[in-house]
Amino acid sequence: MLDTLKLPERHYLNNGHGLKSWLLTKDHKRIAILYLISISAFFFLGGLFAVGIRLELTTPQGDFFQPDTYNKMFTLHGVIMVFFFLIPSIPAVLGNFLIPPMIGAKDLAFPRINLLSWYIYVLGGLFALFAILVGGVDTGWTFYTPYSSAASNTNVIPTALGVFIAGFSSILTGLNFIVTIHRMRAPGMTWFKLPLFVWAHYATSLIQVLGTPVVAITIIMVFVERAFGFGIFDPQRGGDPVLFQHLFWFYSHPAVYIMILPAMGVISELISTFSRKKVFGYSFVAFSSLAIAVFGFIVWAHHMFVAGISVYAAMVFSFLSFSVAIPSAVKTFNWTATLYKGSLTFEAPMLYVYGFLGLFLVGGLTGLFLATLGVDVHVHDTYFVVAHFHYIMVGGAIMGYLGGLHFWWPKIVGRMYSEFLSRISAILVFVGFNLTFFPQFVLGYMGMPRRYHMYPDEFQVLNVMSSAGAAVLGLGYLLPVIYFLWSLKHGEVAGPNPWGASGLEWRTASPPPTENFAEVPTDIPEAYEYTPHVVREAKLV
Amino acid sequence: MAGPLPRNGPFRFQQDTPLVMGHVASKSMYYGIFAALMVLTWITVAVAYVDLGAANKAVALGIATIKATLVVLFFMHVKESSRLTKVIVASGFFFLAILVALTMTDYASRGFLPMPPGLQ
Amino acid sequence: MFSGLPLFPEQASSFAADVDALYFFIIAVSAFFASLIAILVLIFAVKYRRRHDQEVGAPIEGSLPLELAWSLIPTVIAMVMFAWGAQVYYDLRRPPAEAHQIYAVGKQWMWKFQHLEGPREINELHVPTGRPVKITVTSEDVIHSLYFPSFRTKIDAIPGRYTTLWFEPTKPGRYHIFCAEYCGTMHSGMIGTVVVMEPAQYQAWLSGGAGEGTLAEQGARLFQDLSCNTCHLETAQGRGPSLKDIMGKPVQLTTGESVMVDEVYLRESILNSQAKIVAGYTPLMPTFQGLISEEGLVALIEYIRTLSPQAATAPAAAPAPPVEAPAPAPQGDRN
Amino acid sequence: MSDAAVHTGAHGHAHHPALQHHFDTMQQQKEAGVLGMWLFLLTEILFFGGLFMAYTLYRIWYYDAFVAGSLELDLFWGTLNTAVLIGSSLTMALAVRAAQTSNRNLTMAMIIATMVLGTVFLGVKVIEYEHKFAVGLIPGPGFVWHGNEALGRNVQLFFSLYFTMTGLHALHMIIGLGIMTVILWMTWKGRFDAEYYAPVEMTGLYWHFVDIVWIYLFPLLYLVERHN
Ligand code: HEA
Ligand code: HEA
Ligand code: HEC
Ligand code: CUA
Ligand SMILES: [Cu+2]
Repeated sequence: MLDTLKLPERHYLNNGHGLKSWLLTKDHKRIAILYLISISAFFFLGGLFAVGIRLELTTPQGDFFQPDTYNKMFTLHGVIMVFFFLIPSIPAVLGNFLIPPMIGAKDLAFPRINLLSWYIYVLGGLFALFAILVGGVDTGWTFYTPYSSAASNTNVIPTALGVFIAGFSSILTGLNFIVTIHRMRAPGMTWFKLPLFVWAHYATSLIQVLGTPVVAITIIMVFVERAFGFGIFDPQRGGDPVLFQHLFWFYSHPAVYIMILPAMGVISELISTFSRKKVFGYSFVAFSSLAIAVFGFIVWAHHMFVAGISVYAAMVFSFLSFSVAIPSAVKTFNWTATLYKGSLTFEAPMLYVYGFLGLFLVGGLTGLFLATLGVDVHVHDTYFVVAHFHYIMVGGAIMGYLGGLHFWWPKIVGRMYSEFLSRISAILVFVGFNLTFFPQFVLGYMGMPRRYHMYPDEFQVLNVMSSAGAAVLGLGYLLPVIYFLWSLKHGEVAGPNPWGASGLEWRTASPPPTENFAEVPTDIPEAYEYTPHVVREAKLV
Repeated sequence: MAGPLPRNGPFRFQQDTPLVMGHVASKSMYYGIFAALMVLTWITVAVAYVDLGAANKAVALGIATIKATLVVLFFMHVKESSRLTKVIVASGFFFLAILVALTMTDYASRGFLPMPPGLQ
Repeated sequence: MFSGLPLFPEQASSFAADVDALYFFIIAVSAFFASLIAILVLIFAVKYRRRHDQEVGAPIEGSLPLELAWSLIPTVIAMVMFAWGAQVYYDLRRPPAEAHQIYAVGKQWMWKFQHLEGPREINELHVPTGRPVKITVTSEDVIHSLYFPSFRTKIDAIPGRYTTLWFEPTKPGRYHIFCAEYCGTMHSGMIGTVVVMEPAQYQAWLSGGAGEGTLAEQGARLFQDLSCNTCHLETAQGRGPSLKDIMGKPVQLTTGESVMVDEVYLRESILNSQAKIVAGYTPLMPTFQGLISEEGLVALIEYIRTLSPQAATAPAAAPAPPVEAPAPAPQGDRN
Repeated sequence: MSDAAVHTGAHGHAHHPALQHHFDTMQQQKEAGVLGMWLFLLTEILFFGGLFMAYTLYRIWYYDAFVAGSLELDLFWGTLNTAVLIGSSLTMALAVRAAQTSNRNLTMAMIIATMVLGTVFLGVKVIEYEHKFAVGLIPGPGFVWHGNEALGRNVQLFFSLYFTMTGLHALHMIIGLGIMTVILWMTWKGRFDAEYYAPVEMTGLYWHFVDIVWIYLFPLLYLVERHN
């Protein structure tokens, strides 16, 4: 039956040819592809810096790179991975591609702004690349003052402007999603029929809209201090460097939920598809996304427990930090419960889901160590923190991103990739990941500070393990590039709904036509409805 | 699937909340608000010259807030707008308040000194 | 090199064990939840794997009691973590009054330590066991962070401000000092060693190392060199107020307010004297901002402290008696 | 119109020319636009919010310096500008009203009036800035302070905030003037009518927002403590 499948004659990919048709497109799906290409490039660039970091850290002495070079590498690694890869990743690629079809719309509310936001992103990226080309920047991705505003003599300004500009891209994407979700839903698509992916993106967008402007203005303040000698954060000029940290983390803590919430949305979709079952406690999962988004705004100073804030403020923020753990716990348990009495299969996307569950759990639980004051004083700014956030950002968010990419790839290009290779890659990523980052928890508790170019000898064994793991991990990331590219030409034709999934986006051709649906569905079912009937229907055509 | 689905009824998008759009306010309302804003500006300047102690700050900010509220409600038509718009406006100020209030918990409790140690 | 993987840093301070206990508690909680989820996921994966093509999952919507259970139980556990963590933190941040005072100044890229008894050290710090040590930390340039992994404590060194940290070493030995806040090129080179000694050896070390006189003596010299003494006489006859017996007492300002004289106030008075004017005087003291190094400042303050004998104690050489905390209540908050 | 065959593009006879293909009705398009604009203004609140946070802290810390700095500002110009900007908000509101009632000439007149008032505001700002420049109150290496020496550094900080805040505000006005130029041209071309005037309305929202920022900046910067 499968070999009778054919690609649709007319779809968004062949509706217009040539570079121009891509660069001027207003189709959210094509813009998603533009994002996919550009963020992948940045991912590998960021990965390249990670390779440099891990290489240097195989030996205690600083023998591969100059200290300044090392400092620039982790700074650029962090800046690129956070601002140019992970923050745009799922929203700008999968969200952009899928939200309109998921809610039965023809496009996002503002297609031109959508394209504009990609150009803004590219412009920001060019600033960052420019900063790299003229010598890099060495402040750490956190840009702490007064180092960034008065002491560093690297290219802080172009990098900061790059981040500032990319921030607007993020704001516009978020704004576009919120309006789209409010105003573009097809008739019958009520709030509680929305896929959880959409809920997660709604929550994410709120953070983007509310938080990003604060980091933007903070960057402006660093800029005027550095460029014109205005006094704002520099203690020599009467400023308080700790105020910078407050403003920075007011955005950057919520920003970590910009990174994880969309991944959580992906997981909800995948888990229900591959267990052919409703997500357990739909409304709890939906509202926990909003709760995470809102609570995310009241915990920021947990990055500053030893930064000279008052003892009482530290206690307040420690207390509040645990509030985000509860909705995260709710999600985790609901996903687990969804598996109960499901009909489970183990294609590559589902392997990523399992990977996500495990790694996010470790990442989230180690967040609790950090939120606990007594422990954080010791492990703050050590590799324990590095391990914590890689577990969530790489183990959680990227697992979610890759899972989503594998899941929707047939929808995006209309063809399947190699099932075998994709499973291998999922396993490589999981194993390599743990080998890379688990030793770092131990290193951190032993006291190895982060951002160290050289370190005492006794830390070497664990560091070598970590570097070895990174090699495996890198391989795991390279593999999908190969089989995804291969699938473009040679993959089996997937058909509209290869997984037998229930979302609206599977009810149109793969790849979808430019306007998403030949005929906009009007019989909107409950979310995740899997009855034997539905499944039989889905397999046809 | 992908077969044509039954289309029942006109294709209309949902609305979350009814929006009152295109409501034309009277000109005199605009003039009235303008006059109020001017008078408030005059008051705030005049009051600044009177020593009210700590109340000066409160009055200045209070008047500014009244003025801003007038602009938001009438010039920007929020008074007749959907609940969603109102929620958006409110949340802007709400999250700003979070930023300021929680940051100040740190500064206010850094000791009983009004100044940061060692500065000024 | 492969002689066993060390997993924990040495426990060398009085609260290292407390921090580790808390750490193990959270590990236990985490292990419980992690294995709970892992086991459930594995069981479900095996038990409910798809048997035939058309199979679908059971139509389960959710369960309110379960939702409540798995939000309330973690809440309770989280509160325990918070409370315990806050307790440990509170101890970590509140130096006991009798703590032995040391000053530390961070500077790209070294740590300078200054003992009251005189010795100065760079990237090395000698402390005795069995006595709480309080370090007052600041920075001359950017933010650094003074980190003693074996004591389980650290604090950022912030330019323009004093922060404090304390510990009570329990075990003689040599342990790492790290700079934990990224501070530029040689951040990873800003490391040192803390040498914990038995009290007797420590005394021996002290008497061997005090070349430049005690801190207060250095301060006294500076007081002359910067001609502070031209205005500040022993009596109140000078152009400036007498600095005798001012420590720890309130002083009346021209604004009518009164402030407590402590390190922070002294620092401000010296660097930026015009900010607070002592009642009865004119603001003619020059600002010394930029003219005195952080270390000089520390010495001056220490000297002024010794002018108030009942608030401070004679700095004299060994054996150094405990030094009073400079100011009452609000002191500890100023971290 | 609601039954339009939206998928076949915009050939439906009843379609308003401004209706974009992915919207079903003008109403839907307008609601989307207005919602988007409000969300944008939401980001603006937090954008300026960061500055207000810094201002709050330093004003508490360095109250005397803020008083001294504030007294350096010319209250006459500040008050004048407040009045000018409020006036421009009025004309802007009237422009939107004129667009709502399809009064093209009045719309244009009111937009022009708004632009003139906006330019006056910027002109006054230039005068003020120039004066600060002349007396050396530009923060940075060239800063000159003749008042109480001890306050100098912190007065400089006041002026850092003053220039950042008013500078960003002025930048917003310049952008606003640019947008209004486009809107004016579109009005002139007859693009708007009672059914479609969303761009005018959104420009209005933006302009009023800029006005609100100033409504706060004015007392915070100019009126710190005038009564001594
Ligand atoms: C996607 C990114 C992401 C996410 C989602 C998180 C999530 C969390 N983070 Fe993390 N964090 C980072 C990215 C992220 N973090 C980064 C990048 C840094 C370092 C920045 C830098 O300095 O460079 C950092 C640093 C960081 C610190 C500062 C450490 C330091 O510098 O000293 C703290 C402190 O509280 C913290 C806490 C938390 C907490 C409590 C959560 C919570 O949201 C986690 C919630 C999840 C769970 C708790 C798991 C599920 C729950 C259960 C299974 C039930 C059991 C639960 C209980 C018993 C309560 N994080
Ligand atoms: C999304 C975010 C993200 C991602 C995906 C990663 C991915 C990785 N990160 Fe990183 N990381 C951060 C965000 C992220 N990181 C942040 C925010 C910091 C803090 C920065 C700071 O302190 O300011 C940090 C810091 C950081 C450090 C600490 C540096 C220090 O403090 O001194 C380390 C050390 O091991 C590290 C390692 C890695 C590794 C091994 C990966 C791996 O997962 C990467 C795997 C990918 C590859 C290996 C690329 C694959 C491609 C190839 C193999 C082809 C390359 C071509 C050639 C080699 C020719 N990261
Ligand atoms: C030109 C004279 C002059 C010199 C030189 C001078 N001072 Fe002062 N000092 C004053 C005056 C006058 C005051 C009181 C007014 C004030 O508070 O500023 C004062 C106040 C002080 C105070 C606050 C005293 C209190 O009772 O609260 C301290 C501390 C102080 N000076 C320390 C120093 C030190 C240390 C130096 C040298 C580095 C120094 N002064 C040099 C004139 C001087
Ligand atoms: Cu000093 Cu890092
Ligand atoms: Cu955080």
